[in-house]
Amino acid sequence: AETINYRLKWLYNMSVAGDLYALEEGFFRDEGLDVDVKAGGPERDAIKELELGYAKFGVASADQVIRARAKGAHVVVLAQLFQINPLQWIYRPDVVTLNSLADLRGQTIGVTFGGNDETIMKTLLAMGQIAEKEVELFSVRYDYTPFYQRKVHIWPVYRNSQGIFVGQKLRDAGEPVGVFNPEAHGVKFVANSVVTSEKVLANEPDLVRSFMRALLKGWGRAFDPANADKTIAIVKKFDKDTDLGVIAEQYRVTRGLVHPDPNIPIGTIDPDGWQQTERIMVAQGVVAKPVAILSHLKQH
Amino acid sequence: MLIEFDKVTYLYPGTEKRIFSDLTIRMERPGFHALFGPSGVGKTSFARLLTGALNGYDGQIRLAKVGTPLYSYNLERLPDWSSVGKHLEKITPDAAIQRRDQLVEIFGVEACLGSRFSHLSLGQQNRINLIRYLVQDFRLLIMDESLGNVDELTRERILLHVKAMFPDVLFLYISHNVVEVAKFCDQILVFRGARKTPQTMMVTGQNHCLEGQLDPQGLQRTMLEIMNAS
Amino acid sequence: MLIEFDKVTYLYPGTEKRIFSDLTIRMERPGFHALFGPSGVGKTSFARLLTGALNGYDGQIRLAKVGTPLYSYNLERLPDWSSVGKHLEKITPDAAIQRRDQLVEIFGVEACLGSRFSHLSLGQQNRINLIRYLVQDFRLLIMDESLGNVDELTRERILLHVKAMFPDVLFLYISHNVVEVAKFCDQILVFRGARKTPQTMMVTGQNHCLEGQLDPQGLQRTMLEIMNAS
Amino acid sequence: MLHRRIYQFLIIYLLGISVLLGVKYSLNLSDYVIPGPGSIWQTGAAVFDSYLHDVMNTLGVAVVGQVFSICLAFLVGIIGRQTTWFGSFIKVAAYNVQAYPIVALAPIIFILLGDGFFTRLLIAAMICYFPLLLSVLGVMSEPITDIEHFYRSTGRMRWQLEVKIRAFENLQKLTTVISGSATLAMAGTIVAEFIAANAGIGYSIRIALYQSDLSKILVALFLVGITLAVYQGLLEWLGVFVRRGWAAA
Amino acid sequence: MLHRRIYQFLIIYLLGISVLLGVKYSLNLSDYVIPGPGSIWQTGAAVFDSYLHDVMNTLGVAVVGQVFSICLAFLVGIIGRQTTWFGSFIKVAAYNVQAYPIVALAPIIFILLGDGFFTRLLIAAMICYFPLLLSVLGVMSEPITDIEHFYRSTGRMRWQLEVKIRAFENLQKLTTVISGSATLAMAGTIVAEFIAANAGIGYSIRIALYQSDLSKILVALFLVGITLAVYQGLLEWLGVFVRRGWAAA
Ligand SMILES: Nc1ncnc2c1ncn2[C@@H]1O[C@H](COP(=O)(O)OP(=O)(O)OP(=O)(O)O)[C@@H](O)[C@H]1O
Ligand SMILES: Nc1ncnc2c1ncn2[C@@H]1O[C@H](COP(=O)(O)OP(=O)(O)OP(=O)(O)O)[C@@H](O)[C@H]1O
Ligand SMILES: [Mg+2]
Ligand SMILES: [Mg+2]
Repeated sequence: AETINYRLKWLYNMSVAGDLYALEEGFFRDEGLDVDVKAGGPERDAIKELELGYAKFGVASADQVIRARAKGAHVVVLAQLFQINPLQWIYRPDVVTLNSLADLRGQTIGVTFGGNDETIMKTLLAMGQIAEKEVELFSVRYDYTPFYQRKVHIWPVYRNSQGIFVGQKLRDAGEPVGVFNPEAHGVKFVANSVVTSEKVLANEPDLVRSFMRALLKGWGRAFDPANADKTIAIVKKFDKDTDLGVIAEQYRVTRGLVHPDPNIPIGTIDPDGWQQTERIMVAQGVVAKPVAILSHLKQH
Repeated sequence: MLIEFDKVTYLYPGTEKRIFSDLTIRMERPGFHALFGPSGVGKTSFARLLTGALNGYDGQIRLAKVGTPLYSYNLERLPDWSSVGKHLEKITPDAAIQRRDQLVEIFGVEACLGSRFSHLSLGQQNRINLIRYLVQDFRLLIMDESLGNVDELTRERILLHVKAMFPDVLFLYISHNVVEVAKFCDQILVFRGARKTPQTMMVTGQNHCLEGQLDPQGLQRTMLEIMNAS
Repeated sequence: MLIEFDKVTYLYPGTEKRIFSDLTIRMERPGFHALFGPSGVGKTSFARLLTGALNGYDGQIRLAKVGTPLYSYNLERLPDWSSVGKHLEKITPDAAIQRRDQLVEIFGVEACLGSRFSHLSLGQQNRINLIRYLVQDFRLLIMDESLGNVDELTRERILLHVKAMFPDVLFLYISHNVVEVAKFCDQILVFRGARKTPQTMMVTGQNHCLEGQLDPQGLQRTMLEIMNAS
Repeated sequence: MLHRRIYQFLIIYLLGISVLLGVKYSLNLSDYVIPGPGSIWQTGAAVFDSYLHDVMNTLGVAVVGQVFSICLAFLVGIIGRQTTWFGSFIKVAAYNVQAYPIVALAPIIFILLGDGFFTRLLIAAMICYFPLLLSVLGVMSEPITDIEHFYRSTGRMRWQLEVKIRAFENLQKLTTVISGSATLAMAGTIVAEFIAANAGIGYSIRIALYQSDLSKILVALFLVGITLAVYQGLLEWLGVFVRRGWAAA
Repeated sequence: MLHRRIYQFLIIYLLGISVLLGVKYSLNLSDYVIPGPGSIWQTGAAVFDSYLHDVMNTLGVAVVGQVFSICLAFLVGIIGRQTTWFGSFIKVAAYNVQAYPIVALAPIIFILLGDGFFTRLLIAAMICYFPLLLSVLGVMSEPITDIEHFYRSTGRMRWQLEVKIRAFENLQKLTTVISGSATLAMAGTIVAEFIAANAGIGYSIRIALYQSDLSKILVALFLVGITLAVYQGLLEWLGVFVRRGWAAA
């Protein structure tokens, strides 16, 4: 059978546990599919690969989807993998107190200019009625030195991966760690979702159905506490460079982001979240006008 | 055959001293001729004007029936990636193979053929280089100190044989050796500098050949003529 | 003063032909001496052994009271970033300034001082280069064709004056001009090749000086001796 | 020469754009993957001023970085030309630093230098100096016997003179490399900004990448290219000038 | 020569580590900013095998990339040496490509080539070829009159011969540059892996950065350095060999 390329958003790690689980446990094979789960990376864009025909399915964040739609890409969302956006801010509670948005005032805050976290942080500031000049936004790179050296006290991380590494280091050094979650302050900004192109959805509905069945089965089983050890082992197999202890911790945290509410099945698309994401992006001027995002959500 | 300089004036760009000033010269017959004159007078410059390596002169330079003039000088080098023998083989046209072997013998460089150019003595280098030119198909060859660093005996042998082998071409031999020039050359163009009039004088040499008799008195006379001219 | 080669055997690494084989030579007095012999016989090699530029010989080479021997040759160049006059100024020790000006005049290169080296004719280049060495403080200078491309008149003037100016140093003059060598040199070391016995012969030249009379018959005799030796 | 460089650059740029647009239309790709000419033009008009300002900023650092690199390359080249233990040690050190991709060294540089102007300069210089170094080493380690003989045998040779002789004889090669290295200084600065800085066109490119906005990147590439064409044209002209000047001093 | 290179590298590496540790202890920085020696050692022991494997993988690509670069540099250098319009056009094109930092070009390369082996190779070659090009251009555009005169005046000069003459006369310079460029091929490959993120030590460095694990980076730098010392030692030896071989052919 034809090999189906599935382009992830990031490198192999706990954030793609369900995808790996489906692959390793043969769920795709059971559906008669030959799927290649390809690692993503910073310079990769699954939506572009869908268009170029390099991949049939991919993982993209909501802002990518909305940007792409705004530029005429025919991309649709099939499932939403994270119910809570893992992009959060880590801080040292002994240095700053962050109980309300107002506490942000006067702080030096790390953001990746051009990235999601900039959009999210600016939204938070707007909601807290904090002018941009009342805080100092610090341009974040891929290394954490300014945070480690205490030049910046509030630093964006992916809660379930980097957050664990960094938290671990601070804890090893005997320092307390706090996490600032935008969603707790009313900002819902959707993260990773499974996408495909309109063409694939229209021309190969069976393929989409069986692919999604296998995939969501993978995610479901992976985060069933009964399979925790197996999931951890599978992730370790792909992510050799991370310690087992860290992976276990990542599993615990990721589970809380992927499946926070037993009543909401894994993969459920949250239309409110998407709408808010779209509103935020328009408000922040990231896209010029709404893209009618609801009509491109095709829950599977 | 014709070499004609018609009121040629030349000075190197950026300098003020004229090397030639309305120089007019005509040479018409094949043979072993010389360019003679004190160091710095302009012999090399003359040769380079003739071959077209220098431009930007005033006046006219006309060449006829001399093909592409060749110019050999004593700083030339052969690439060092193979022996000089191999290089000679490579640049010898088929028709000249025999000639090459003869030349190698006359020039006394058989023993050098297996060496790289940089491993030869200066006189050996110059001889090898000259052979390269002599195996080409040429009508006019300028030899600018091409036999520099070669001992007199060898040089004499070389000159006599070369003259015999190439009766129909025009050589312009540049050398500072009065005796040699007077003895072996046919026409001797003596350069006297741009400020003297005339700038050049033509002396007729003894043109001594392989099977000719040298007239010692004639030689003395020619030498005197050359000395007086220059 | 002493130059002594004691059973020196030398061959270039990677070759099989001995340049010298148990060569034994001794020169003891200052003066204008010559190294003579056919092209490729080993004159340059001899000079380079003497200055220490070549090593790996068998036997002994002894120098005494000659300081650091200097070796000048006819392919040397001056850097082109300033005029040769400036270069000369730079490398002339204060004590030799007057000597330099004298030399420039004798060598006939006043007109060249303002030019870059690469803009000179070959004979001019060689003269400028030689002056550089002559203004140093030296006891032994080897001139390997250092007057190449210089016309005979100028050369004669140069040799006579240099001899007069430096009565106490030892020159080794390498040239292929028999007449010149016979006329101006004191001791003439004729190289005959490693396979002949003896490898070298010492001929006494006419050692003609500025205010001396030249004996034409003596010159003829010396020339014959040299020709026979080589 | 200068305006030839510029229109040659324009030809190349247009060729590049044409290939991209060719791919776009033949594969029927959306503006998200490859922007259309209209979108490039609009973006260009919108960001031109601020990008031009960024490019000038970057160029400023690049020029300083290049000068610094040239000094460094000559320093290392002059020390490393010697066949002594120390010479070869310096060479090994200089090579090694280069082998490490800047991305791996960056965290260490940040720790040591913080993330200000100096970091940007250092990274730019590190990327730019190596090709210079290679050439300088090549030139400096080859004796020019016919010129050096006199100075050596009369005991007049100093390292400064040796360096001067070899540099002068290879002036053409050195000026070629120096004016060519402008390119690298620019690329180096952009990379540095990409990794480290909060200013310059490299920083803007990074933001455009995060926004997945190829139009902006194409505009940035245009500005970088044209600036470089001008800068390099000037350098070449300067090279000719220096050669003439030194030869006529 | 080879083992000298290796122990010189060791000295440099130890010097580097000492400086870092010096900074750590003098500024009293915690282990997460700069890891202590124990932690570096442990990490080294843990990842040595897998990193060594990665480095070898990277080296393989680097070698191919270098060969490719050398060919490219000679090709462009030989065409660009001419003072014709086309020659200068090729030169401008070659310079321009270099001016664009790879990070800015990467998205375009991915669009055009996908993410296979070729992308990695192309990026490595692009980083490596430029210094080579500069040297080749410098060497190729300078006539060697004393040798070329004969061939030119007898109408025997072909471009192959011209290239051969100039290359031979500058063999020392060219081999210096070629063996030096190994460093760049390695750096280029690592950057490519860092960007394209699929395999090799560049990929591992990326992960280590993501994990904020400086120990791992230091171990990776060690392995890269030592491998390169060996590779470059071999290349230099090869250079000597080639020079000798060609001179004795
Ligand atoms: N490239 C140049 N630029 C300026 N002047 C030059 C250049 N080449 C030669 N000259 C000058 O032109 C004059 C003639 O030089 P040329 O080389 O023709 O002399 P020549 O007769 O060949 O001398 P020689 O016998 O020493 O070789 C000399 O005075 C020299 O200084
Ligand atoms: N580097 C070298 N390697 C091998 N052989 C060499 C080398 N240099 C010179 N020879 C050989 O040694 C011999 C002597 O050379 P040398 O240069 O000493 O001769 P010479 O007497 O100075 O000749 P000339 O008068 O032509 O300058 C020659 O046969 C030459 O081929
Ligand atoms: Mg001349
Ligand atoms: Mg000699």
